[in-house]
Amino acid sequence: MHVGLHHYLFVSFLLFSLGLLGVIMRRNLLVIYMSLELMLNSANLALVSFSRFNHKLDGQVLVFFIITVAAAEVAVGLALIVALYRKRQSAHVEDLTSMKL
Amino acid sequence: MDWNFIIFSLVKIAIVVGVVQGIVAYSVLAERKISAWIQDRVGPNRTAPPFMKFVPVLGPFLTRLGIFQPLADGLKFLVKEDFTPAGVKKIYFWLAPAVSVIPAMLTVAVIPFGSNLGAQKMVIADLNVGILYTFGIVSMGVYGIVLAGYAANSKYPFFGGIRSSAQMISYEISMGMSVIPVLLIVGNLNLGQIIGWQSGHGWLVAYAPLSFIIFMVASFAETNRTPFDLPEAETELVGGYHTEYSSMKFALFFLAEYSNMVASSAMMVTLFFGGWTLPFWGLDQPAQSLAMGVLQIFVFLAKMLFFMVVFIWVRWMFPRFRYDQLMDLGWRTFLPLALVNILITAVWLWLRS
Amino acid sequence: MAITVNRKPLTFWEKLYLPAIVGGLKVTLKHAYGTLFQGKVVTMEYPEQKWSMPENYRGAPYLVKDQDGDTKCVSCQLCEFVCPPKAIRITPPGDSARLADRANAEKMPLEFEINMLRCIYCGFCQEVCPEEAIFLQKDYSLTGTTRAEMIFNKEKLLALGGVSPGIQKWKDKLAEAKAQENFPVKL
Amino acid sequence: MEQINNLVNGGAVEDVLFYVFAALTLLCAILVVANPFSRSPVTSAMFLVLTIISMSGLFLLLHAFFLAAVQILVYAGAVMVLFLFVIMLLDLKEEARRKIKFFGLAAGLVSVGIVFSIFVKSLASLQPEAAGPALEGETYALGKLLFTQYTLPFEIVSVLLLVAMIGVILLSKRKLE
Repeated sequence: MHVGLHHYLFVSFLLFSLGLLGVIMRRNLLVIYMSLELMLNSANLALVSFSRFNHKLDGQVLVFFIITVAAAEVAVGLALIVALYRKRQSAHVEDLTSMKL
Repeated sequence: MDWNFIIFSLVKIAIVVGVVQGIVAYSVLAERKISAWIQDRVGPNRTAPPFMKFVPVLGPFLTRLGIFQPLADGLKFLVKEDFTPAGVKKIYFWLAPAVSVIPAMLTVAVIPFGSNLGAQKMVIADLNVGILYTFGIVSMGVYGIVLAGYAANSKYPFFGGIRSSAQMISYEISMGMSVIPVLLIVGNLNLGQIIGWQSGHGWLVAYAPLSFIIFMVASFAETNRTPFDLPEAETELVGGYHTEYSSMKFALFFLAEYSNMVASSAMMVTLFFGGWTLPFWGLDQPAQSLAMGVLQIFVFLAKMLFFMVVFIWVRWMFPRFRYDQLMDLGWRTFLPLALVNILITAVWLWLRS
Repeated sequence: MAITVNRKPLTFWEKLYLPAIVGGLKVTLKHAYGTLFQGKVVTMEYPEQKWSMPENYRGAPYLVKDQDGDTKCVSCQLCEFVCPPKAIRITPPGDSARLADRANAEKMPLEFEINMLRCIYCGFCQEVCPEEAIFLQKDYSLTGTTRAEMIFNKEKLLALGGVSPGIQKWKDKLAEAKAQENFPVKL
Repeated sequence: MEQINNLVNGGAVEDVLFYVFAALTLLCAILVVANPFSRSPVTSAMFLVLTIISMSGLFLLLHAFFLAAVQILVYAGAVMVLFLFVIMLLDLKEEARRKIKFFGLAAGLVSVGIVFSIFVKSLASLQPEAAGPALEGETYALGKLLFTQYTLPFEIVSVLLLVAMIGVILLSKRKLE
């Protein structure tokens, strides 16, 4: 059986689920952040494969934007984590119980 | 895709890797010799295999040049004790040298080192996103250094790793931005096409001199050469990220550094100095005969070696930058310059069209 | 109180780094040219070319013989006493042993050892020796593969030291004393 | 020989490569989220790098050469280095293995189930492959599309980047005056 859109979408689905599980179950902020990246990447994969099998470039343009936004998001998020760590000396979700810094 | 393609690719890969390794070995010798000359010394001139004594004239001459020194160096690296300090993170400690060598070796895959020999194009992979590929691979080079610094569990290598990660990200941006005018002028990401454009219009260094300067400085920073060798600044950080390494693992870091030098010299030649072309004797067109093809490969090698010498030469011209000066230079001088350069080139192209 | 010396602001050209780059190019090229084509090398290729030592160079201390081929040392042990790193070890002749093998000496060392690994080439032994029997010579390339090999015994020291005719020391001392007598000292 | 050539030309190699890269991607992704051997965030980050690299292999199989290169350049080359930089800066110790909470597991499985149902639904409504010429990784066409049809999003994204940059600089100052 030829590899088609289904296969790619299935891989993308599995990646997304893994990312989701990571976000829900892990407690280290940085690992949660990496799981978010996994989810974004799975969306990228789905979009690129749609673009390939529908013969349209729009999907790839969207991926381009996602990568850009992800870079910005990571920069801001990591800066937030560093700021949080300075205040609390911890990067653990369970240690962050109050909304006020 | 057929068998011919696979076989010829493998042959090309083998030859290119071999040649790059050879150049790396002898650029270490060149580094030592040129350093010696600049410092009024003689440099390595003793090492020779025992039978060289019996070769008249040529033997002493080659020994004087230090031709056999790299062999001795390599042998020494192989037989030295491979020491693993206590408390290192073993997996990363073993992985780091390999991780730093692989990207360095991968970069040369897309560089056209000649026009063609017969029907074979003299490039391993003729990618249509050649430049992006190079930048991507070069950006992977930082992992080796960061992992080495992290794995060593010692403060000086750690500083080296942290410094290099910041330095490499910073200069990668200037480097990427500096190439954009070239892409604007040529309108293609394929390195072969860029050389083709240059054979018709003249070398790109004349069109984008500022790009070349920024690219060159940034590649000094990317390969961790003086004046930007902060990750391994021996006066402050002992040896930087490779302080705790010995034997072949240490040699691999050296291999990576010199392979990076080879790759960035090759990139400079390809992007700005016409690659394998020379503007006379019909050398600017793809070769018709075998001899021409070989000659063009040698033209490319000669240009590349010139830049290798510049790399070595510059080492003795400048003192090392301080860390804040380095960041200042990268972010507040080269980045705006590169952006202005893009703007000027774009406006110029727009006015011409 | 700390005094702050303000750095001069860089001029436009200095900020460009260009003059500095050209200067660096010039200096390095000049030196490379000098080494390659004019033979201006500051280093010496050691085993073939040897350094010519100054007259007062202090190398390894060896024992010397007089013009008759006899050992000058009389085993007074002053050098052993003065030696700062205690590198010299002299075994004097015992009661039963033959005291000296020449007529004008009361006794001679049975064994005379200098540990060259400890010796610091200070020259005190030469200075203190009343018989001018030990001299710091111009040997600076002492090598050995074991520690025991670097302890030189009497035979080796004598062989390395060679012959030094006459005993000049007392004459020199006299001249020194004379010079000091003539020295105008005002009280 | 003939048969092998046919296989190669028929795309069998690409199919095999797909399975290899997909397996690598998923394996590394599992090791990012739940590594049985190490709880160190550095290990997670390194496996995420591997995930990204093997994903760019998948992109290559989809003939998106430009995006494959950008993926490595931006994600592996910059974003993950930033991650490593922060991990090292914070000097995070290996976290102790904690008991998996039942609630968390249940929530995770439920959400994965929801995603799965969406996935199945979308597969059911999947249209057969559209006709038309197959797109190769045309950097030129991509650029053209980006600067004509998608100019507004492009500008907005660049403003977003600027805002993010200013925000990060403000955040990482030690004291806000």
